[in-house]
Amino acid sequence: MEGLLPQLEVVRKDFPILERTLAGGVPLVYLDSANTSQKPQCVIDAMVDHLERHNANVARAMHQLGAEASAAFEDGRDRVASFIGAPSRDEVIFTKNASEALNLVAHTLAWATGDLAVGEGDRVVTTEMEHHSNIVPWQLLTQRTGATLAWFGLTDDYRLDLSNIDELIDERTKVVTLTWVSNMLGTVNPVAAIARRAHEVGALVVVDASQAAPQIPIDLAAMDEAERPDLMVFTGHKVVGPTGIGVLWGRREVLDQLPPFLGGGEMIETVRMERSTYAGIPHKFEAGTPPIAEAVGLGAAVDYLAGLGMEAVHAHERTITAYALDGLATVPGLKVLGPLDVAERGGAISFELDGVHPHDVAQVLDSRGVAVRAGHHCAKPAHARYGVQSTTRMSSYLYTTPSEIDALVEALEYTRSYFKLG
Amino acid sequence: MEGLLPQLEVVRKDFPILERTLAGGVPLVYLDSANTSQKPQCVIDAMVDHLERHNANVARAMHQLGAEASAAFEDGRDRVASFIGAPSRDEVIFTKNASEALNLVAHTLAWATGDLAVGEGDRVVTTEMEHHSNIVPWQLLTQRTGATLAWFGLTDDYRLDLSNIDELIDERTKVVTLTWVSNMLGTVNPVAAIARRAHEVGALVVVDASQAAPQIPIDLAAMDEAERPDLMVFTGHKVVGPTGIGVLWGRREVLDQLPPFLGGGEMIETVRMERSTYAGIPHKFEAGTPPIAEAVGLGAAVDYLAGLGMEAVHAHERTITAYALDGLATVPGLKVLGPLDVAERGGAISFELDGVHPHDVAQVLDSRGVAVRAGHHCAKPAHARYGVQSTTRMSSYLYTTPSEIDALVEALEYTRSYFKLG
Amino acid sequence: MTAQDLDALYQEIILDHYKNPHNKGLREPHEAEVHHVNPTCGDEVTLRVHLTGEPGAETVADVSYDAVGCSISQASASVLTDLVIGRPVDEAMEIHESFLTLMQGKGTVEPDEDVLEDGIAFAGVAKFPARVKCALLSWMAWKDATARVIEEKA
Amino acid sequence: MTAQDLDALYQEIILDHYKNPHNKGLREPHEAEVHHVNPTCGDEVTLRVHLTGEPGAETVADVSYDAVGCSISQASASVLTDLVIGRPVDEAMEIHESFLTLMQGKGTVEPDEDVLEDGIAFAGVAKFPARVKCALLSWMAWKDATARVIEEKA
Ligand SMILES: Cc1ncc(COP(=O)(O)O)c(C=O)c1O
Ligand SMILES: Cc1ncc(COP(=O)(O)O)c(C=O)c1O
Repeated sequence: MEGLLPQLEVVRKDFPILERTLAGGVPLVYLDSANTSQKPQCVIDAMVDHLERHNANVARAMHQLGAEASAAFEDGRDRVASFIGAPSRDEVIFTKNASEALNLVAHTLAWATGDLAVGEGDRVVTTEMEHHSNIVPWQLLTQRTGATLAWFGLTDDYRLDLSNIDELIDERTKVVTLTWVSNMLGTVNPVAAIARRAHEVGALVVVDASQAAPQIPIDLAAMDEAERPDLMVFTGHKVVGPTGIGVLWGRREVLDQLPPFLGGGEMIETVRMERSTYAGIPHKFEAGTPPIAEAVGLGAAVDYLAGLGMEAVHAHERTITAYALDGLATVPGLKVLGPLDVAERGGAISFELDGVHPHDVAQVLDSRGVAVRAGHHCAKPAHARYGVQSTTRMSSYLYTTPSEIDALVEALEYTRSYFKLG
Repeated sequence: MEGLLPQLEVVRKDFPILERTLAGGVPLVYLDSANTSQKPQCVIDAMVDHLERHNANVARAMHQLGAEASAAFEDGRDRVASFIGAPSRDEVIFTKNASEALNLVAHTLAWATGDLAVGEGDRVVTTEMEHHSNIVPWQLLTQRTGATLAWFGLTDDYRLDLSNIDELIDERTKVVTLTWVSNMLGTVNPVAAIARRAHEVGALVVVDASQAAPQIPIDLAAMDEAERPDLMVFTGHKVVGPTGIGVLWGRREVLDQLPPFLGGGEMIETVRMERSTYAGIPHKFEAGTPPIAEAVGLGAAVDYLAGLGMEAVHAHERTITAYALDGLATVPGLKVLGPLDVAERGGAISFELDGVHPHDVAQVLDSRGVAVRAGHHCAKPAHARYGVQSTTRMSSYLYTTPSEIDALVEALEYTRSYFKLG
Repeated sequence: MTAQDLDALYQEIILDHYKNPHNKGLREPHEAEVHHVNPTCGDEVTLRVHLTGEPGAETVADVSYDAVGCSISQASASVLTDLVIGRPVDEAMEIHESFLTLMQGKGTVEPDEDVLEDGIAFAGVAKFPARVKCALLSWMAWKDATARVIEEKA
Repeated sequence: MTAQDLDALYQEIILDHYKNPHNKGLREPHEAEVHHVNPTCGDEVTLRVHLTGEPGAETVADVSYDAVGCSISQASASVLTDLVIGRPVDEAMEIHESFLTLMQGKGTVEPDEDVLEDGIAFAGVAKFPARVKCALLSWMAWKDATARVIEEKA
């Protein structure tokens, strides 16, 4: 099949979990990568080597282990910076996950003074297809500051409804936040065009790249400044990295202007009981002992992706997604919620199967080793928009093979027969 | 030597890093455990097994891997709950480190309504011996809400100065926060007595157990309610667990009353664009994908400690600390900042060496493989109180041997000769 | 999960209740209405309780509900209503207790058909931690609603 | 680190400057005073700069400082003042540049004694990432203070 990763079978050998069998000796068909990705051996090994040979706290330690651990941790930052083409490595801040990164921005905007402050009468704009992690922080921010939350609705063909963009984005708008790729619909949003419009009115643009970073080559430095986000987040565990680490990238001027979020060790310049002054970025936003082994693992993870080539990963994702859309179309009563054109979508495909509830679909699939997600995928508003309470979602990644898609389609047929449908 | 862990040499074999040699073939003498502890093989193996065989997202997943990962993650919570004798396992919240846990409390108190709200005219009390992570969050809270920050000073013999306790803790006092064991002075504070006083005026008691949890057996359920903290935090990486995870324990009534901190996936009950409702504890405070592999590692870590017996770990720490205090007393020009009675102190020993700056001490020690910390140990106010800018700190743990203390003392003698002192 | 486990989970009884749920649809009269959600998956139930009788000796006169959810959660609501309607509250609470014990037993509890009737079909669910919440959703809602009525009367 | 590395780090020149620092103590006149801190370890320096001459062609007339810190940071402040006092700002900035390059070279940069004089003794420091900040503390403070004077004049 044209477009697959070269040497896919060799690549799969990098992921130990893919050799697992499940209850009844069934091999694993992991199609839940939009939820969390599997980890290659090199990521696990990097963390183990760190813990077994170089473990120490960072920044503060004067000894050899401390120097090694600090170098490894900061090297993780360098690798992440290069993975997203960050204009400066100091603009890369480690958080615990994408959710914390989004909350960091929303919280500090509540306390910000000057230009960035969000207060009474200001507007924050999000979209109806966001993950809860890009809705709730802004609800909290606007509720707490007296600002207004507004949002782009969705069209019947699963895109952002941009018809009222000029009402939503005007001089009152301080923040426009949106997901690059939807984790439910798969839709790829026109981030550049929206950023351009938002920048015209001086609004800050926050992009949730949690589903984009795993699939799409990102080069921030190469973007036209007018179209470049001001802040962008993603999460380690979806880019073949470990849990416990996320990334906030921000334009230096913005990060410099934001007040601190969490206070404590490492984020200070000097502390007196009466008052403290704060370190520069990135440390200003990294209070306490950071996720050290996790940064080492994430560094190895983005290096692994870069080694495969993000263009190749992207091509693979599209190829598998196209193949999956074709396969799903053969299943009677199956309806995909999301764009059907691979050029306009990512790899998460949510669907309904007439007459079987998504949990029951997932359960029967699981008995065949096929792991998918069922539920609202932390996107209740998008589900509500399309009048459904939950869906089944398959999501592939760089290690997914066409025959795994065949297994999914077969298992769906089996599900229909199990529930005695036609 | 009486009081050491039985089979210390066997215990040491559990920690792969202790076999490392450093530049020049020198063996590692790791005396920086108050900064971060080393990890036993069983913790590393538990994480590897999780990543290689059971990795999936938690709570949301319907498939076998998801069920395994969720069970492993929640099992980590059970183990931590039992490690601290938490009255209920739901009161155990995973954060990214101790610093986030303290900030979570300080932030939510800023947004709280009702009894717990901290506002204009209210007082928050901390101490002069806190880690920066238990000072800065309260500075931010009080600056942002118009409340007042006050603190217990320190006596010349390195204890909390409680002489003005009735001025500090009165009806205006909403929060009293303090460290159980000082990470700089080693001092063990009278937490129970202070909590009793604070509870009399209805103040919330927050205890930073970051240095206590590694060394002192904790049984919250067994404490007299009047003396029990309302909230307590510690950090995974100091209890032989991984980085990327910390713990907040809180009394259910308090946690239920606090508003959410980070918004996003997992912490919700339902989300509409207009407004959301939130899950109960512990999930309410765990937005986004939690540190899953880290919870697995932390579970293995506290199990490992429980296996050795925290009473035995505590006895070991005291024995080594007493031996170290004796050894340090033989070094000319060396002055310990902290109590000299092991019954009243933990295992971190900070000292000055006349005529050599702490960095230079640490550097020369490092050339002999002895890893200590030099600087302010994130406790600038305590250093300022005693008129010093920085100190050298040795800190032992359950794997520390008397001969490692001998190596430290010898290396200090060598340092003196290297800098041509007497 | 094997095909066998699957059949243990989806007992005929469950699929029957799923296809033909009993007592579904909200009805009057009722003293309490609650809305419960399974945040993980979004399953929802709105449930009403109507009690009659003296304080301390109430009877479950009616339970009605509306729900969206999977076969397990739908069937379990249907079975719940069969079991509790018409019983003294005390007895109904005991049945609730038995069902809870069964569900939380990780597959090790032997269900008592005399007490749980069609409810024994859920024994297989107990082996699927992710599905236990589905089975318990309406049961928890019922307990909550009943407690509210009793509290308000007291 | 071996004993050899230790000697490379603590060159005699460094220990001499540490024991007998040059130009220490704050003096008048000055156009800018800055306070820099190494947040990791708490080392501090307060540093003053006095420039003379026409805008665009200033000379470093004096640099004075007060500092608490380790041997490396103390010695480096002393060497800094020796190197820049009396020089045109342009030239002093070039020396600064060379010192920075040396420090950030991880031990691979060959220092030029003609430019750096006693500063070459810090070549060994470049191999100790944790100590590079110590060596640079006063240099960064000097650059900052000098830039401020020039800006204010402009
Ligand atoms: C007393 C005390 N509190 C808080 C902390 C902060 O812990 P962490 O850096 O893991 O957030 C530490 C350790 O650095 C500590 O020793
Ligand atoms: C689009 C999107 N945003 C945010 C998140 C949150 O990521 P995390 O759970 O790692 O914080 C996710 C994944 O769950 C996501 O898919």
